[in-house]
Amino acid sequence: MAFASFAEFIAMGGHATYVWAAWGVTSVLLAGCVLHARAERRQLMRSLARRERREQRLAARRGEATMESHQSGGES
Amino acid sequence: MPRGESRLIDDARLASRGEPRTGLAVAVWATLKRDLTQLARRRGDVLNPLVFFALVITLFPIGISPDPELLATIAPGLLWVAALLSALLSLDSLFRSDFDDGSLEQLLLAPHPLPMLGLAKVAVHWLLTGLPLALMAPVLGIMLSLPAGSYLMLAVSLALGSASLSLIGAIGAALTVGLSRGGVLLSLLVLPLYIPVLIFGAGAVQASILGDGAAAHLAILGALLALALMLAPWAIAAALRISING
Amino acid sequence: MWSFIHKLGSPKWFYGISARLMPWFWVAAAVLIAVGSVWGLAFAPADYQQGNSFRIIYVHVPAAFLAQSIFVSMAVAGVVFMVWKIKVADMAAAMMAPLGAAMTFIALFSGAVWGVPTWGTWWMWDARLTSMLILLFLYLGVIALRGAFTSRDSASRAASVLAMVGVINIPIIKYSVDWWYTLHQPASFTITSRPAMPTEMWLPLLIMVLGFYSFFIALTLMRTRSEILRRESSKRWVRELAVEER
Amino acid sequence: MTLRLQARKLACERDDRWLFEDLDLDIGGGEVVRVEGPNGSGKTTLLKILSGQLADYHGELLWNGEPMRDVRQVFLEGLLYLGHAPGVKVTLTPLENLRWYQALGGGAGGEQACLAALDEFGLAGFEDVPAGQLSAGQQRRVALSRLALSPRPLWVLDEPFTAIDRDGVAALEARLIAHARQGGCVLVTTHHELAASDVLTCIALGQGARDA
Repeated sequence: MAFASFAEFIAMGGHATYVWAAWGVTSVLLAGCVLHARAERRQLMRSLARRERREQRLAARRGEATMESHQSGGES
Repeated sequence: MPRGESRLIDDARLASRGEPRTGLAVAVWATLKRDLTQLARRRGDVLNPLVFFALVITLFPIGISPDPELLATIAPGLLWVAALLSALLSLDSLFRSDFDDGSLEQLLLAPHPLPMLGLAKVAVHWLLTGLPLALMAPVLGIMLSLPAGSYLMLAVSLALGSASLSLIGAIGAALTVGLSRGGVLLSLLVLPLYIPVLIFGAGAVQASILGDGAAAHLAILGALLALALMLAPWAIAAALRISING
Repeated sequence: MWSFIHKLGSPKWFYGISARLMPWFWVAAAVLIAVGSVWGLAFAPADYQQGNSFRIIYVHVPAAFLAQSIFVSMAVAGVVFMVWKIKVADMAAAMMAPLGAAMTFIALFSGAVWGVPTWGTWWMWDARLTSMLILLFLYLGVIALRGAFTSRDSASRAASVLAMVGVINIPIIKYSVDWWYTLHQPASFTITSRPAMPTEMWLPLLIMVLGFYSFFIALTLMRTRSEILRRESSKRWVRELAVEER
Repeated sequence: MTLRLQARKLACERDDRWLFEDLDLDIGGGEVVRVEGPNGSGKTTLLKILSGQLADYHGELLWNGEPMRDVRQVFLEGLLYLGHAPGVKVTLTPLENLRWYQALGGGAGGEQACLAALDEFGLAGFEDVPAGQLSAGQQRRVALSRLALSPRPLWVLDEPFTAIDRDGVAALEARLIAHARQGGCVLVTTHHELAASDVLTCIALGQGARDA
């Protein structure tokens, strides 16, 4: 262990601000990339499912429309 | 006069007699919101001027020399010129997309004073270009080893100055919106008008470095802004009418 | 060999195979980065000249390596897409660019911070940092270009061409910047040209580099899968998938 | 007095060619006026003049008996002009486009009115799709749905039927006639043969102006 105590480890021999700034930005950006990727996938799945439902609803409505025109005998 | 007819005319009369004051505020706010949502969806248009600003700043140390003392002396003027050019970059698209899809024509036909609606569009341009540039300038100041104590003044002078830059630039944008390749012409028209703002903007930062009052420079920048706020909207409205109706 | 490339090219097949590979890379990345960080931060000896600020190397060097290799792999994916028309390659290239930009920013920021104790300022026009900054602008250019097109197909082709042009320019930029740097600062200390490091210093560095690379592969696989779903959303296999995975 | 648009001795010159000369018009409520003429005969220019957009014309324009210049604000509040370009922003959704037009026209009616207008023009289900992904016909329908939105007596429509499918054309024609029956006035240029009806009158350009 290169440091005698945990406090000394945090102090980093006086360079604490620089070391933790660099490591902090790195971990924030890496974690950010991961969270963004997961959020992107979740949002994508939701919008695909919503689109699928809308398509089925429209198809159903179009199905009814063609049904009505046949029943009313309108041979357009 | 059939009953239906009077109802329609009453609606129209009602619309015109009803509170024109808030009608205008609603229209200006709606135009502001519309442009903000639009630019939020096309982040490229907002980020490009900022990346251009950083790029131009990077070129100078490479072109001239990375020596901090030399850079410190030219930093204020350099930052201001680069910010000014970046603001100019995004001016061309101010009215262009509205002109192309016909909504500028509809804006002219709105029953509201056109200068106020023009002002809404310029405000969006300032919010999404002038302000970010002003906030980013101090970071680039570090790269040019700008002397301490002038970073806040740099941001304040840029925020104040970029408002009049947007107003003046919008006049040029309105004049050249009808032309197919109006971009270069726009900068030729507008850059001479930018010189006073540049002088006092860079002067303010310089003054804050030397320690004596930068307040005088800021006051003049404020006066220029007030003047632009009073005159530019009418010039923009006139220029738009000329560009649209040929 | 030929059929293998085209099989790899089919999004559906790639989607399946990547599902099996991805977890391994995630685990490898997590383990390697965790071990490397603890070792580099706590157990590796401090540098006799720079003291503990030297530990930033365990983040700066992997990020710098990755920044350059992501650009190269983006260009290779561009070639694969343009020559063999494999859409998955372009999807991967599109997803790599932001991570590459992030890695370049990490390398830039950590490099600048690392130099503060020695140079006393937050930014120094050092040769490596300047090349890294220019690389960041190259990344932003590719991302902005891909975002500027409405039709996805032309966006992919344009971004691939720019990536290829960029990758050829990276060594050119690197050597010209080095030459420029020695011109202006002939004999001064550059942080990263180091005498050979003792094993207990570079071993954690090697682990961190491997960790960063597996992180890159895992994240790219994951985002490419999303891009496949986004681009193939009209295909039946995607619609069935969407309904299944509620 | 009902709405009345009069033009006296209207003439317009475009790059030293007279598009039309001493044209007299007297258009009141309850009329659908179709402007006919070959391409380049100045139909769009006439519409722009009558909607107060162009200033370089000869002759006099009156709105409800008063010169246009003096009552421009009131005239614009009663006018709905649709030009060649639909005026729909491609990055925004149809709903957002309509909300903006609604606000420009005084903001009455709120979101419900917009949704109803979009539904009436066959855009149900597409309210939140960016207009860029819609077809040209659908984008035209977004512009046309403004007709159902604001109570404007005077409609000036330049080629409103372009890119509209067969059912859409029939529905739009019916709507124009209904608007005229309610006392409004429609000024329209189109190459589509409008069905003859009691409210329809025509103005022919290009072979010397004929009195309305």
